[in-house]
Amino acid sequence: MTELSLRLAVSLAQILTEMGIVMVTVATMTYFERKVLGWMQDRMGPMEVGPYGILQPVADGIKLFFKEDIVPAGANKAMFALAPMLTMVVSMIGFAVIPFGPNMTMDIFGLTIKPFVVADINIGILYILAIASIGAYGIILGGWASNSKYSLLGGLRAAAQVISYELNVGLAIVGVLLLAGSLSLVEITEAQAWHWFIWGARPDGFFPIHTQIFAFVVFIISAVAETNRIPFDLPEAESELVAGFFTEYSGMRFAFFVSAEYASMTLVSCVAASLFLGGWNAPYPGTIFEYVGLEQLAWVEHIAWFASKVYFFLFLFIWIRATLPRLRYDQLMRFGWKVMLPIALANIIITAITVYFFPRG
Amino acid sequence: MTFKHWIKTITFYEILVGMKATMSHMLHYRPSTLQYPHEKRTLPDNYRGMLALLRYDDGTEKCVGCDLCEAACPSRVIRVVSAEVPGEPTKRYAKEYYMDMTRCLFCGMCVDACPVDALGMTREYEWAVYDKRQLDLNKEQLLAIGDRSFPVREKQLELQHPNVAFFNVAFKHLPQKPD
Amino acid sequence: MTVPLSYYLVLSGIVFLTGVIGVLLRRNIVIILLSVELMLNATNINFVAFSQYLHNVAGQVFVFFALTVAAAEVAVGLAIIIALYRAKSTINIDEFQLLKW
Amino acid sequence: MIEQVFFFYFACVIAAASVLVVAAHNPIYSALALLIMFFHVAGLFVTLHAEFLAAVQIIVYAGAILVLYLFVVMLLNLRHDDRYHRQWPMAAAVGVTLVIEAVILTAMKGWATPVVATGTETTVEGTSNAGTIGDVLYSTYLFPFEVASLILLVAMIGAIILAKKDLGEPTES
Repeated sequence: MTELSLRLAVSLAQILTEMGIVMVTVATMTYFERKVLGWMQDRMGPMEVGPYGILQPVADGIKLFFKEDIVPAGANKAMFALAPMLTMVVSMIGFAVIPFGPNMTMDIFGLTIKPFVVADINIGILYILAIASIGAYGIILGGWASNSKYSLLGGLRAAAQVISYELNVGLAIVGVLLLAGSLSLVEITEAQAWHWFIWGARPDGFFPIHTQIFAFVVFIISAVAETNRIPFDLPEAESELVAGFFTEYSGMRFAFFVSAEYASMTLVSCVAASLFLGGWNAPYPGTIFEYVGLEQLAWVEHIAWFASKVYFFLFLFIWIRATLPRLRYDQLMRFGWKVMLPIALANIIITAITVYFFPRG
Repeated sequence: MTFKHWIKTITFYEILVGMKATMSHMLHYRPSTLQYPHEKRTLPDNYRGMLALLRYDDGTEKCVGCDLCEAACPSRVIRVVSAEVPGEPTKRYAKEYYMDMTRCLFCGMCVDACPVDALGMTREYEWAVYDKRQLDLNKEQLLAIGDRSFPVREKQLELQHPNVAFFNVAFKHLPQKPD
Repeated sequence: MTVPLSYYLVLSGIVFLTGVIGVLLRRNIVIILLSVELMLNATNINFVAFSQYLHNVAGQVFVFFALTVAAAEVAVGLAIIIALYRAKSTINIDEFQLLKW
Repeated sequence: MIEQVFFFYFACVIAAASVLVVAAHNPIYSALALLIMFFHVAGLFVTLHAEFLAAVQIIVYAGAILVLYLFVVMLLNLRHDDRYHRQWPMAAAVGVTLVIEAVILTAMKGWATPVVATGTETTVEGTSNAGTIGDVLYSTYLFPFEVASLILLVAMIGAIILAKKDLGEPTES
């Protein structure tokens, strides 16, 4: 029993650390998004709170925390309260299976734990897909419970869009799964020692014929659509639907929706980095720390590589937002079903054929 | 669809061009905005800001209560209550003078209309208030604005060139009043 | 295996029964379809429980097929509901009695 | 011990949620109760070492099927809902019969775990759960698998044709 409680305590500590990292990332993302958008549009972004506005997320958080919590008349109160929590929880628990660093074990209090992944389950990527598919419920329920036509339209749009693009996300990663031969994110990452899946890695070597670059492009585009970001932010299109599904939300519930959006952005960035860009692997064999004789610190370099990949994707999200205009709804649907889906299917077929003719050794 | 067009489509050529544009703006970052309350834009010379009532150098008001500004104002900002100067039956002055600045559109027609140059446009523009009734300015407030915006005042009409008292066209370096 | 197999069977029986009663009792076609999903899930529980206790993976494979059928049923069923709603602007099952005698 | 605790938790929630699905007046509440039930069924699958099916259960049922239900409920705006059906005596009769049958059957067979069958074609142990299912699905059950894909294709075409407005008339554009 003591071992069980000890294990629970260690897991809890791991989970809290990871949630803390994710929340800090979310807070910095709200700042950097405004800052980078400002720079790209010849503005300054937030400059008032702290030097160069660096305390803006804190100020925003405090402001939203003390704002009045408004529930619209005629709203379904229980669902209205449930929706932001559901969205937030769903976008946070997906991080449990992401390997942030090398697959090493550590002995603490007589327990053997993996410090850089909370739960190394053997269906990790399916778990993430399942979690992501729950994310639509928060949006739909929030839109429905608000008793507002803008919210309802935003929720319906979100439902259709998330279903359509989740299909593409699921199909885009099948090629990677074929190459890796595993559903566990830890094993998938380990299979890409220094040649990543985007260039056609395999657990037993480097085969450029297996390149997954098309799947990668499909994945990134669909991930942008699934997190409701510009240019696919139709559920919250401010020029048509005020703010879409969170039009009627205020205060902390609004903050939950917004931070859930950033957290799910971070989650898809982590997944993209793990699946296509080798996760914590460097783009060269081994690590620099190993060459200079610091094997004990190799994990620092691994984590640095992972973080830089994730932040590259997050920057890409902002960059795309600064550049592209919003799609029309029928364009969105046509693009998802008539362009992305055939590409993803063709990628699966081609990868399957190449794997068949160059079987894993 | 030509081959070139097709290549452009599958390589996202146009999107990449757009992303290059945004990135170049970020790399060559020159903001075109100002940190407004801390640094302010230099105003143009003919800036038309807050209206003010002016005085002569001995402190007497220029306004003679003729109501021409009230007649010229397109937004009915100005309300003048004129009265005789006590003891001087030939002279009038503005007993009360109100400007409802919530309606003012800063066209400057009252300044043009004034025959004695009693109205001026200052360069003040930060007039946000919490209660819009505070923007219904009375004569004392308008005179105070004029005092702080034009510390150097004109001489009394009688002390200027004799023609000025009659025609009011003495200052050659000032813009002349249109006929 | 501290949980006997019969527990799973009783659970799935309860869920299946609830589904049957829902189909017979409710008048909203959407709820009726939801009750059908209940029944399918009851069979799924049975399949997986048997698969575990008989050490035969075939049960899990059949759950897979049940999922496929459920997906197909939902697609067609909801399309029919939408068509019915267009025709009569209600989905109360009492209103659709053309085939009744 | 702990397995029993988990089983009873999942079983109670599943039973309660399924009753709620049938009993709730608002279709949205029905759908949400079904969502809760799907989650707990997935949890039950995990306790039965069928984690692949648990994930697929959530992805397919919760992620696709139930979202479609919610979508239709919101599209048709079915707030005002109904009394129950007139034929509840029949429902009660069928229900009671089935309950009696279930009770008799389980009582006859007893509550013990049956002896593990022998001569199974594939055991659940060995490689991972997903791997085992994949192996069996693409070898022994290849033909049913293809039939399932055919069913999905037919359902897709059927759904499009049923839901499409003014079919048969010449479409502009």
